[in-house]
Amino acid sequence: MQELIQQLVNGLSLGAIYALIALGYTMVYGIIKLINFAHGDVMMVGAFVGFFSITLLGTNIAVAMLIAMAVCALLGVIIEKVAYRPLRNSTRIASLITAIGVSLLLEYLTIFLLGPNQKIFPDTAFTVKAYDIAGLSILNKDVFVFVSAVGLMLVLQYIIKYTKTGKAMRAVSLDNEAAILMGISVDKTISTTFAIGSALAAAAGVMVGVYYGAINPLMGIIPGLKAFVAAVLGGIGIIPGAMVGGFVIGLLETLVSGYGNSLYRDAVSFGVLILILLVKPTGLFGKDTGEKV
Amino acid sequence: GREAPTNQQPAPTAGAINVGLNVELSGGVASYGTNARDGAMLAIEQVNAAGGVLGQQLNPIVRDCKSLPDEAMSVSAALVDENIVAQIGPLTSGNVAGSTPIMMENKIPLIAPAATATNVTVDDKTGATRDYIFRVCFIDPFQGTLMAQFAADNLKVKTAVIYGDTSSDYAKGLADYFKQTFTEKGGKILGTEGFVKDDRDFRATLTKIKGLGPEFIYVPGYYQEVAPLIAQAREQGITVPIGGPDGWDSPDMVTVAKAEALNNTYFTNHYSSQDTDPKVVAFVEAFKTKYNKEPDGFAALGYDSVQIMVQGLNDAQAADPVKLAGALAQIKNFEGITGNMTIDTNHNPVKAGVIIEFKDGKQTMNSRIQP
Amino acid sequence: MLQIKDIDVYYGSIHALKKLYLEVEQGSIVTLIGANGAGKTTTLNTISGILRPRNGTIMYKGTDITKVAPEKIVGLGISQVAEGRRVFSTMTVVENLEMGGYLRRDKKAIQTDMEMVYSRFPRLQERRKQLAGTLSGGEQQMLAIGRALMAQPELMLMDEPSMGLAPLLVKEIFSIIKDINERGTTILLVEQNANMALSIAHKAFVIETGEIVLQGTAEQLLKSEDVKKAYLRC
Amino acid sequence: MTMLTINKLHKAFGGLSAVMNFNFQMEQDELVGLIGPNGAGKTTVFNLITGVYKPDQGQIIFEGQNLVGMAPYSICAQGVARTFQNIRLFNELSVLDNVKIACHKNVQYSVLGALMRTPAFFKGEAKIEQDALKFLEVFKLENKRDELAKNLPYGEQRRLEISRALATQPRLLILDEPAAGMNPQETNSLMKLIEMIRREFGLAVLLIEHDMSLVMGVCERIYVLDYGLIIAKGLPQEIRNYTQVIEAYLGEELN
Amino acid sequence: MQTKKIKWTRILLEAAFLVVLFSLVQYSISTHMLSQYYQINLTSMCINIILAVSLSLINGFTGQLSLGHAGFMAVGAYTAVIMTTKLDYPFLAALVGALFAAGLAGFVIGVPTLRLKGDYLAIATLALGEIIRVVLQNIDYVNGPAGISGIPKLTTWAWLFGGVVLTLLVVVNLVNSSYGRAIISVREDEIAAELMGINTTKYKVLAFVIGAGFAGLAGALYGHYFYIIKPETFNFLKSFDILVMVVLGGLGSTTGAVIAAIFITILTAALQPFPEIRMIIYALILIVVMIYRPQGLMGNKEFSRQTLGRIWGGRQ
Ligand SMILES: Nc1ncnc2c1ncn2[C@@H]1O[C@H](COP(=O)(O)OP(=O)(O)OP(=O)(O)O)[C@@H](O)[C@H]1O
Ligand SMILES: Nc1ncnc2c1ncn2[C@@H]1O[C@H](COP(=O)(O)OP(=O)(O)OP(=O)(O)O)[C@@H](O)[C@H]1O
Ligand SMILES: [Mg+2]
Ligand SMILES: [Mg+2]
Repeated sequence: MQELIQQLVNGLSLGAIYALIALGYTMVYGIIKLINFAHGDVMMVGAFVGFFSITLLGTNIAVAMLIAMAVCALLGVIIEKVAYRPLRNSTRIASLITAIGVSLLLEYLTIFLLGPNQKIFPDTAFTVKAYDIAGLSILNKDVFVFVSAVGLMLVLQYIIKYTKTGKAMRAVSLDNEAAILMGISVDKTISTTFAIGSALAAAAGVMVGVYYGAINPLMGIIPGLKAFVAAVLGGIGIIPGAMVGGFVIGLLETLVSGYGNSLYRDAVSFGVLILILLVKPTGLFGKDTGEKV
Repeated sequence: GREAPTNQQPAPTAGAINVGLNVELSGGVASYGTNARDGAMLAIEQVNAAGGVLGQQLNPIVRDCKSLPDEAMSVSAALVDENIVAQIGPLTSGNVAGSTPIMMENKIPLIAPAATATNVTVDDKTGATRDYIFRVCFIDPFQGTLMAQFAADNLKVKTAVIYGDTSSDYAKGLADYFKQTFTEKGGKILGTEGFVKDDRDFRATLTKIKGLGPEFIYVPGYYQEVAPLIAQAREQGITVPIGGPDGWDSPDMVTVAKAEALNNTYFTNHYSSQDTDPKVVAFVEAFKTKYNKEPDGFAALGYDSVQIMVQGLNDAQAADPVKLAGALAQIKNFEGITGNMTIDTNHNPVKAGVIIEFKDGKQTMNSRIQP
Repeated sequence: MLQIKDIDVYYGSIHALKKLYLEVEQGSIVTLIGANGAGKTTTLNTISGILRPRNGTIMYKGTDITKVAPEKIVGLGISQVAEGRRVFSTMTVVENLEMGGYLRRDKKAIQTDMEMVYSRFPRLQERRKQLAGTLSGGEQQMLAIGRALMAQPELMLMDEPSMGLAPLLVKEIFSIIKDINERGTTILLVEQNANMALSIAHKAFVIETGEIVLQGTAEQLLKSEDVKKAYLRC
Repeated sequence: MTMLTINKLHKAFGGLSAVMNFNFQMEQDELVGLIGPNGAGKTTVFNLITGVYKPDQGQIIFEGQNLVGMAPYSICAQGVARTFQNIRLFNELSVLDNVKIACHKNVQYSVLGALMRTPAFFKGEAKIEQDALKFLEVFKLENKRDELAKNLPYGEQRRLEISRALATQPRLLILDEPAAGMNPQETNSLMKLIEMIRREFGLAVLLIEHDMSLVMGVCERIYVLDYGLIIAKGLPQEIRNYTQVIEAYLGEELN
Repeated sequence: MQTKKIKWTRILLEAAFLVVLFSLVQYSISTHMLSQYYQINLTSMCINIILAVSLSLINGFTGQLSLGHAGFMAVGAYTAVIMTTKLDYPFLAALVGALFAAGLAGFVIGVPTLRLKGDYLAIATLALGEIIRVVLQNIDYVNGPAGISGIPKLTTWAWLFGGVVLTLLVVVNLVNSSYGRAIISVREDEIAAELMGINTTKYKVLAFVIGAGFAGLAGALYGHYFYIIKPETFNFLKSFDILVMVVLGGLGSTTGAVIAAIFITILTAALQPFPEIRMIIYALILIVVMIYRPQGLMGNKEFSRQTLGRIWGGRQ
C-alpha cells in the first residue's frame, strides 16, 4: 500500500513534468493546428538560457526562469515568423516538416556552439529537501513542479477562456479570415500564442534542469514526443486535457515500471494510450463535435 | 564555452598519413563520438607536434556517421577512397558492425575505441577473429564478470538486482555476464529491470527495487542516466552498494549525483581519471587545456586508439594498412592511459581492470584485478 | 462615404475584378447584384482588406484605405457578414457575438447590443450556449448577422445574407436591414435575391465578370429590361 | 409502390430533439419537398436517411430494406444518393474525377486487375469514363471536365454535386437546398433540370429548399417540418394555405 | 489497330529503356567503375525510394498521417533476416516473406487505428511503431538491442532495381485506377466519399497494407545490405525521415516522392565532408525548401503523368 502511494507520488511528479511541457505544446497546437516538433527543443534552449543566467550572470533560479522565458518567447516569435508564417496558408503537413527542420536546427546549432555533452545545473540554484511523510519520500522539487504545472494550467486556461487575447486565439484557430473580420490581427495573435507557448516551454526547461540536474542539447526530443502524446491524449488544443494527459502518461509509465516490467514500459504505456484513443477517438477531453454535414 | 573547432582539417600534405575518424557526431550518441574524437584529435596533435610517425604527419579525416550503422558503412567507404591507413571509430558496437564489411573487404584496420560486444572482433558463426578489426576497450564478459566477482567476493553480497540500459547492447551484454557469474558464485538475482537512453526519471523502478530489498544493485549504463539514477535511489532511501561499468566514468557523476549519494558505489574501469600515474595526469591536463572540459572514458579511449595505431605504424615501419593490421595484432604491453594492454588473438586488449570506488566525491582505486 | 476607383483584383492569373468602381453614400443601402462568379464576394473582400487590389484606390470617409490592414479596417467602422456564414464553430453563440464586439471596450453598451440582437433573433437567445457549428444553416446566418451588428458598424457589407433562409426569415432579414439602415448604418448589400434587394435599396450596381455594367437607382434597375431578364423573378 | 417508409423516427442532440416522431412515405418516381423553418430538422432527416447520423429510434425502410444501422456507403449501394447543404466536392480533383469516384461503386475489375493492367481494367476504365461523361453532359459540364472542382463558380459546383450523386446510379436522389446561392434565372433552369433527370433516369427525388418558386414549381407533395415535428403535409397548393405553415414558415401568402 | 501498334512499340521502348538502365548500372558495378561508396549510396537511394513511395500511398494519396513507417520497415527487416540467417530460406522467399509480414502488421494495426482521424491517428501509428521497436529490443532470439549482425550481403543491384520497379508499378497502377480514385477521395473528403458509396475504411486499410508491405520490402533489402539490423535504427526519427521525403516531394505525387528520395540521399551524402555542420545545413535546406515550395517539389503533379502512366502502367 505504502509502495503504491509512493508510486503514485512518483507518477504524479513525473507526470507534472510532462504536463508542463505539454501545456505550451497543446496551446500552440490548438491555435494554429501545428504539430510543433520544435517545442521540446525550445524547452532545451530555455534550459540552457536558465543555465547560463545562473552560471554566468549569477542570478537566482526565479530570475533565471524569467530570463529564460523572455528569451524563449522571443525565440518562439522569431521561429514562427521565419519558419511557420510563410506556410500558414499551405497544408499543415508542410509546416510539420519545417517544424522538424527547426527542431534539428536548434539541436545541432546548440551542439555546434556548446558541444553535445551535458551541462550540470548548479545545485546552488535550488536546494533539494526531502520530506518524509508517513514513510513516503516527497521532495520539495516534486511539490514545486506539481504546483507549477497545475498553476500554469489554470492561468493558461483562464487566459484562453476568459481574456480577450484568449478569445482572439480561439477565433483565429477556428477561422482566421472570419477573425480578421472581427478586427483581430491574426499575425499578432499567433505571435502572442507562440510567445506564451515558448515561454512555458522555457519554464519547463528550467524546471527539468533543476529537477534532474543535467541538461544537454538533445534533451528535448523524448519529452517533446511525450508532450505531443500527452497533448493528443488529452484532446488536441484542450489545456486541462494536456495536463491530464501528462499525468496519465506519467502515472502509466510509473505503474508499468513499478508493477509490470520496466523493460516494456514504453510499449505498455503506448499500448494503453492506443486503447484509450480507440475508446475515445478524440482524446480524453476532446468533444466529439462531429462535423455537421 | 565553445569547443575547439575541429572541422578545420589540415590539407593533406604530400607525405601525410591519412587517418579516418568515423564517429557519431550527430544522432543519439553524438556525445560519445564527439568526446572520442576530441581525445583522438588531441593524440594526433601531440603525435604531429612530436614529429609525426615514420617522419610523416598524421592527417585526420573526420566524418559523422549519425549514430547509424548504414551511415557508418557509407562513411567508411568514403574514407577508403581517401586512402586512409586506419579508421578510428565508430563508438558503439552496432555502428562498428555497419562499418566492418567495408574495412574487411578493403583490408584496412578499424580500431574501435569503445565497442564492447564480443562479436565485434570475432565472427559469431565461425569463431574466427576478424583480421582488420581491433579495439582498445574491455569486452562485456570481462567487466560483467569482474563486477560480479567483486560484489560476491569483496562486498560479500548474496542478492542483487540488475537495472540497466536496455536500449544499449553494451549494457545488455554486461548485464548478461554479470548475471552469469553472480549466479555461478551462489548469488541470487532478485530481478532485472531496465531503463532507456535519455531517461531521467527512475523512481518508479527504484521504488520497486527498494521493495525487493536486494543487497546490491548492478547498473550497467552510461553516466548520463546513471548519475540521476543514483541520486534518485539515494533520495528514495536505497543505501545498498551500487555497481557499474566503465560507462560511469565521467566527472559529471559527482556533479549530478553529488558526493554523498555516490558513497558506496563502485565501477569497473581500465583506469581512473584521478590516477596519479603521470601519463594519466598529463593527458587530463592536456585535454583540459585544449578543450576546457574534463575528459571522460570515451575521450581517453579515443586517445588510446590513436596511440595504439601509432605504435602499430612504428612497429610495422610502413604506412600500409595491411602491415599495420599485422603489427596491431602483435602489440604487447602498450602503455595506454587506459592501462597497459596486450592485444590477444581475438584482437581484444588484455589489460588490468580496476574497481573504482567513489569516496566523498573522489574516485579511489578499490582494487586492481589482473586478468 | 465609400468610393472605389478602378480596382483590379487577381487570383493568381485570374483577373477577377477589372477596373471596378463603386460608390456608397452615407446612410444609403446600395446593392450589388450579379450572376454566380461575377465578382461580388471579391469586391466585398477587397473592401475589407482581405484581398489586395493590384491597382486603384478605395476611399472611406475621405481616407485612403487601400493599403490598411484588414483588422484595422474593422476598427474604422466597416464590418462584413461573410459569405458562407463563417461562424466560429466550437464557440458558443454568446462567444460568437462577443467576438463581434472584439474591438469595443464599452462593456455596458455591448450588453445592450447583445440584448438587441437577441430581440431581433429570439432563436439565438434560445441557443445561447450551443456551439455555433451545430446550429442549423439558418441559425448560423442569424448569428453571422448578429455578430456583425455587435461591431456597431457604420458601414456594413453583407454577402448574401438571405442565402439558405426560410421565406419568413428572408423577409425578416430584409426588414432588419432596412431597420438598421434607418438607424444610421450604411449598407452595401450583395444579393442573389435581386427582387428583394432592389425593393429596399436606394442605389444598385450590376456586376458582370468583374466589371460594373450598369448602375442606377433601385427603381431604374427594377424597370430595366436587361436586369429583369437576367436577375429578376418574373 | 412505396419506395421509402419512415416510421417514428427520433433524433436528439444532447437535450435537443431535432427530429421527433417523424413519419414519412414516398412512392417510386415521386418528387417530394421537405420544407420548414431554419433549424427545423430537415437536414437532420437527410442525415438520418443516408446514415450520417444513427437514429435514436425508428425505422427507415427503403425498398423493403431497413437502412437503420447501415454504413453510409452501403446505404448508397442500396440506391440512395445525396447532395449537401454546404457543398462538399472533392475540391482538389478534376470535375471528371469527382464523377468517376461516384462511379466506383460499380467498378468492373478487381484490385489485382488494376495492378496487372488486365484487359478487364481497360474495359472497366473506359466504361467509367463514358458513364462519367454522360452525367457531366446532362449538366452541361463536359467542357469543364479537367477543371479543379474548387475553381468552378458556385452554381456549377452545385450542378456538379448533383451529377456526382447521379453517377452513383441511385433510385432515390436527395437534394439539400440545391438552389441556395443561385439567382432566379439559375434556379429556373435548375428546376427544369431536376424534372428532366427524374424523367430520364426514372428516379424519385426528395428535396429541401427554401426557394418557394422551386418547391412549388416542381414538388408533387410537400412535408412541412417545424421544431422536429411534421406540422403539415400535402399538395403544394394545400400547403401554401395552411395557416400553421404560413405562420411558422412562409410569413404571408405567396403571391 | 494503328493505336495498338503504337502502344506496343512504346511498351517495347520503355522496356528497352529499363533494360538499358539496369544493364548500364550493372555493368559499372561489375567493372568497379562505380566505387563502393557510390554503390552504398545507390542502395540507400533505392531503399529510400521504396520507403518514400510506399509512405506516399498512405500519407499522400490516402491523406492519413502515419508516423510509424519505420516500424513496418523493422518488421520486414527482421522477418527477412530471420528467414535467411536462421531458417535458411532463399533470399527471394525472404523478400516475399518480409512483404507479407509487414503487410499483415499493417492490417492488424490498420484495422483498429484507421478509425482515428488526423493527429490522433498520427499518434497511434507513432506509438505502434515504437511498440514494435521496444518489443524487438526485448526479444533475445533477435539479440535485443544489439540486433542481428553478420547478415549476408544478398541485396544486389538487381534486387534493388526489381524492388523499386515493383513498388512503383504497384503504387502507380493502383493510384491510376478506380481503386486509386477511391483512395484519393478519402483524402479529399471522407464523409462525401462515404456517401458516394466508397467504403472508406476498406480503402484506407488497403492503402495502409500495401504501404506497410513495401516498407517491409525496403527493410528486407536494407538488412541484407548493411550487415546489421537493430531496433534502434527503426525508431520514430526514421519514420520522420521518410515523412520528410514524402512531403518534400509533394503529397500525392509518386514522382515527387522518388525525386525527394533521390534528393535527400544525395544531400545526405554530399554533406558528409562537413561533419560539424551537416545537420545544421540539412535543417536549413529543409526549412528553405518548404518555405519556397510549400506544396513540395512536385506539388500533387506527376512528372509528365502520361509518360509515366505509360511507362509503368503500360503493360497489357
Ligand atoms: N480563391 C480563389 N481562387 C481563384 N479564383 C477565385 C477564388 N475566389 C473566387 N475566384 C474566382 O473569381 C471570380 C469571382 O468570384 P466571386 O466569389 O467574387 O463571385 P461572386 O459574384 O461572389 O459569386 P457567387 O454568387 O457565386 O458568390 C469567379 O470566377 C471565381 O471562380
Ligand atoms: N451535430 C449536431 N449537434 C447538435 N445539434 C445539432 C447537430 N446537428 C443539428 N443540430 C441541431 O438540430 C436542429 C436541426 O438542424 P438541421 O440542420 O436539421 O436544420 P434544418 O432544418 O436543416 O435547418 P436549415 O434550413 O437552416 O438548414 C438545429 O437546431 C441544430 O442546431
Ligand atoms: Mg459570392
Ligand atoms: Mg439544413
